[in-house]
Amino acid sequence: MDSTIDYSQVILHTDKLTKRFGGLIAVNEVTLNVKRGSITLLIGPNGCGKTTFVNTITGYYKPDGGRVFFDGGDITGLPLNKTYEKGLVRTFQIPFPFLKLSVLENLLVAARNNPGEKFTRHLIKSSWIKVEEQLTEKAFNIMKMLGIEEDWDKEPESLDAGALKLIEIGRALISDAKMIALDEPIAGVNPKLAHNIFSHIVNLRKELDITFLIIEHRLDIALRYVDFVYAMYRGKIISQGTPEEIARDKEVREVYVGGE
Amino acid sequence: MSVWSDIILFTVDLLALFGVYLIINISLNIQRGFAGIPNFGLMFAIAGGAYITGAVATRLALVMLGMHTNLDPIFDNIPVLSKVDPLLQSQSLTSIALMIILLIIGAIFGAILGLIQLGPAIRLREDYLAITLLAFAEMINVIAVAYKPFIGGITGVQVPDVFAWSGEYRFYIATAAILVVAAISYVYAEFLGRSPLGRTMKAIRENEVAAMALGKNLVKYRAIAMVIGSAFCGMAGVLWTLYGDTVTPTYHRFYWTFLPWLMVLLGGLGNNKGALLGTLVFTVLDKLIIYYKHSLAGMLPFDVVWLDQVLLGLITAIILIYRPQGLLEEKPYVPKELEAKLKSIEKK
Amino acid sequence: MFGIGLPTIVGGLTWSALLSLMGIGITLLYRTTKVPNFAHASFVTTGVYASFTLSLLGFHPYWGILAGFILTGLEALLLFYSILEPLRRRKSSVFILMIGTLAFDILFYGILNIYADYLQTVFKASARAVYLAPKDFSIMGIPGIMFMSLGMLVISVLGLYLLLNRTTVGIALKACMENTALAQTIGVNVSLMLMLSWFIAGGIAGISGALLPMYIETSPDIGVLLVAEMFCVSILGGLEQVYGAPLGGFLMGFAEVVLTSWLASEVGPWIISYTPLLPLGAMALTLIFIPKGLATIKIRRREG
Amino acid sequence: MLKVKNLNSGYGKLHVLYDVSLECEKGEIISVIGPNGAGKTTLLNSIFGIANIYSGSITIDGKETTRLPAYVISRMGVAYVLQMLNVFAQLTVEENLRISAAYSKVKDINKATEKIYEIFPILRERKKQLVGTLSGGERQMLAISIGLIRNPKILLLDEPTAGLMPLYVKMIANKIKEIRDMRGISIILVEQNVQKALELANKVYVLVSGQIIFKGSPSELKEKHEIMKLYLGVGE
Repeated sequence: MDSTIDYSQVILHTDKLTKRFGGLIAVNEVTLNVKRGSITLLIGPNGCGKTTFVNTITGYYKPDGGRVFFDGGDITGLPLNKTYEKGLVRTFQIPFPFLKLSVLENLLVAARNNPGEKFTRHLIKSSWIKVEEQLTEKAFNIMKMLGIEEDWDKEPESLDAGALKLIEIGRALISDAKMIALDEPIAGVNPKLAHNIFSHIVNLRKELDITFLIIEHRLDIALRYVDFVYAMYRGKIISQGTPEEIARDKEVREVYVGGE
Repeated sequence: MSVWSDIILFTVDLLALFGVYLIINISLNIQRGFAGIPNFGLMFAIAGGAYITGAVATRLALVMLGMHTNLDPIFDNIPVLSKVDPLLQSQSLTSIALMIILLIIGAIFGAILGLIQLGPAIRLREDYLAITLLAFAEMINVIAVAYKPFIGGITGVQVPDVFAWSGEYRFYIATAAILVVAAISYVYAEFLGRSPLGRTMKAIRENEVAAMALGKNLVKYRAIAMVIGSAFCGMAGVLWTLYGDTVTPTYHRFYWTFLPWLMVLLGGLGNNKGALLGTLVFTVLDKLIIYYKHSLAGMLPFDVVWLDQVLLGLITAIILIYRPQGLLEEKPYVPKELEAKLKSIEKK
Repeated sequence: MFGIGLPTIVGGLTWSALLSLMGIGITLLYRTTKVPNFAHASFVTTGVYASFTLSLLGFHPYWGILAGFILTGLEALLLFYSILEPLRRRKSSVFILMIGTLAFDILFYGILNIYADYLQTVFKASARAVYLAPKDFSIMGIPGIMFMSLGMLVISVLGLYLLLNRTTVGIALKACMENTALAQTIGVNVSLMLMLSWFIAGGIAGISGALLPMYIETSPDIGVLLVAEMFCVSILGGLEQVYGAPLGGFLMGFAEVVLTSWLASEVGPWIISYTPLLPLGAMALTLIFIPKGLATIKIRRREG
Repeated sequence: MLKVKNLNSGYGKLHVLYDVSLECEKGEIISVIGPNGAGKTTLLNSIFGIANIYSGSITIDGKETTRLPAYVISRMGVAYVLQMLNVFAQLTVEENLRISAAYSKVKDINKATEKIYEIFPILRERKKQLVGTLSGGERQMLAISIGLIRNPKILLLDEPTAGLMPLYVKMIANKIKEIRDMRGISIILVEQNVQKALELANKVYVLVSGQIIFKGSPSELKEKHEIMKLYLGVGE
């Protein structure tokens, strides 16, 4: 561990995290820190291992080497549902809405510790209906914030790609996460909505004290809103710093715009 | 007079079949429609419920009636029953209690069989899973035939007639018992579909990875769906055995797995009303073919019952191609009890 | 060896060859269409009634091999065109395709039963208990069915091998098995290739059905009774390998005939009634414990 | 050569492309660029008859191909190099090339294979090897060769340089130019690598959220700082 870092301020710490697919090393000894309450950005060109990195810290893949620490505990190799329980929630690059559930239900299902989900209690409606009402209110507030409250009773199938992204984010928000990892939240979203999404993220960080790790491709928009940036190329962290530093970094620019 | 009694008999017969299939189809709808588990081994728990009834019903009746005998209730099935049945006939309350206990045993045994099926259900992909569960289900028949002390081998056993007390109304009462359980399973499934538990099952069905990323333990919820569904299937097996007061190890996957699947697909998966409609349409069709069998028999050079299969195959193919969502499509549920809450929020 | 007589070995070989013939088609179809074909049951039964009908008309039942191949091949094409192609065009899931084959099987189960009833009334033949072994020839006391079934197996496997490796059409078929999307980009008419594989798979199932009544008593139910075993053979042999089915067939056939006959003499005849557990158990265990080799990993990986 | 007019397409209910029009002349390289999920691959799929087309038309040499099945379009002289899984891993390099040539109008397959080996000498060395054992760059070259050996009029390339080492990126880019100059075929190139796309193209289309927001020469696009910054993540 690095002695210059105050680990009580760090919510996520990876230590030489490695993930291989056959001969390809998708994530190569990545060591990084995400500060509690920060918005941290992870950038890099297509196929550089960003998504694999998120997949590995959240337990979608099992790492082949290194460790992941989250909120003071070791979460290396825990499956997706366990990392969620620890407070680390992620979204997917391609939205995965539950197609036959309404938008409201999509949010409700993401809530934590719902007593009505328990086999032993689901038959006793009085034991969960209060929680359900509170969650509905919370879900509506989130939907309003994201501007999708009009569509609360619709099936996601009938909505456009942008709205699906927002449902994905809404589900993460209702889950009382300590940290949310967003995988390309604005890919394929028009610039105005993209700025909106980022403004929301900034507000949420302030109001709810959630840490964000954001993977993004579109630096132009993302850089304005974040505190710290890691740049990844071919499985490795090649640079890190504040947005200003990264924008000036020669190596990042070369890699990023597709130089040799 | 005879026309009316014909119609009544037809209806009672139809309702019994309808009720048993409704229980099974609701169970399939919970397993596949809600939780997404393609249980192609429904017969496992159904036959399990039926066979366990054959294995324990007579013994249980002896205990409940306080009778002692040196005869074996399976191998000396008929002599034992000739003593049990007359006594049971005069004791309606004991009969009902016996039925309820058997239902509970059947539900528990069915649930256990469901848990056994869970092994493959968490490991395998849809198509392989279907074949594996099918193979599992076949095994219970092999064992029931080969291991004679279970239900007496291929000839099967008779079970005590728990409806004998109702005399000439026996079949009405038996049918009513089936319909009561069917109604309970339907109401329960409707409730489940609207509870957070049902919602989580549907989420897992829609997308396993996304559900896992939202903290859902797939194995746990699959297990719950399998246990609930298999318990209902077990009860269906018990009821069908008690209705006919006999059981043989000849449960066939065609009647006890494929037909339920086709009925549910016909009605529409994930939707209890669809399961109900599919069951009704199919059982009426089936009974009508059998009912008119004799009047058609002279005209055709073959047994009319085979038309049943031809029609069923055709209808299923047509449904799959032209209306894959079934007659009634699943719709997202809008919670009524939360409506007041929703309105107050919308006003703000 | 273990006190097993020649008839047992002959029986084991015959049964293994017949099972292999049934399994090959299932594997081939799984490789090309990705669908576990439940209609294989009625394919086999169709073969049975092809040779039975010919024998009623005065031909030697072995002519049924040819008739069974063609008839069943056409039946498979009918299934492909009437149900699977429309479903594939709708981008239905593999599971729905599987239900489609089940629907077709039930439909044909009805039709075959009607046909059996018809033969019974018109020809006064025992069409519900078809056993043609008395018409079989024999060489040195060994029934001809052993030579015929082994011969048909060799011809089918060899034919498939030559087709898949020596002809352009075959290589295109192999290309379709590996990657349908890519095969399309190089101008292969995928639906024509699938059609071909259905015809061949159906045809081989028809051959096995045509041979069946020379070995055991059959009825319209025979396919339904054997279908779980057919899957077992195919799965044991490995669904990823077209030539795996004979491996599964011989494993299963010998276990069923030779092993049980040995066990019956050593342990007691009661064990024979448990024989059906063998294929079912073997299949369930294979699928549960070595699904990896069979490419049946549960978790769907969507991204890399 | 190729004309796409007011194309609306997608997959089933998922509408991806909105009123997309595109033109490609003989011997031109057209680059289609845009962010992830903009519909670039869907555009190629629509041209090749794999996606569902709701309205609009596609013509090749004046012949309508809008609703033809993929294999017919392929035999009309369109070769499509998919982004992933674009080689038959279980066949050898030579078998890959031969099977593709066998289903095209190419008469002398040996000569055609020989020509491919001249363009990509490394493939000659690997010709008996199973494709599963090749490196990423070699696979990509083979994938392009599988298209090329068909002697196509139009070559559709879906991100041919994605995930490759810079060495290979450069090499493949050079080969693409070489191919155009040598054969005079039209190439439609879908790229994320903006720099490379601009370097190669005669004409550039920028696709965002299923719509074409820019059409013009590479130098014209470089002037549009707003587009470069907002959608392509390039520039200050």
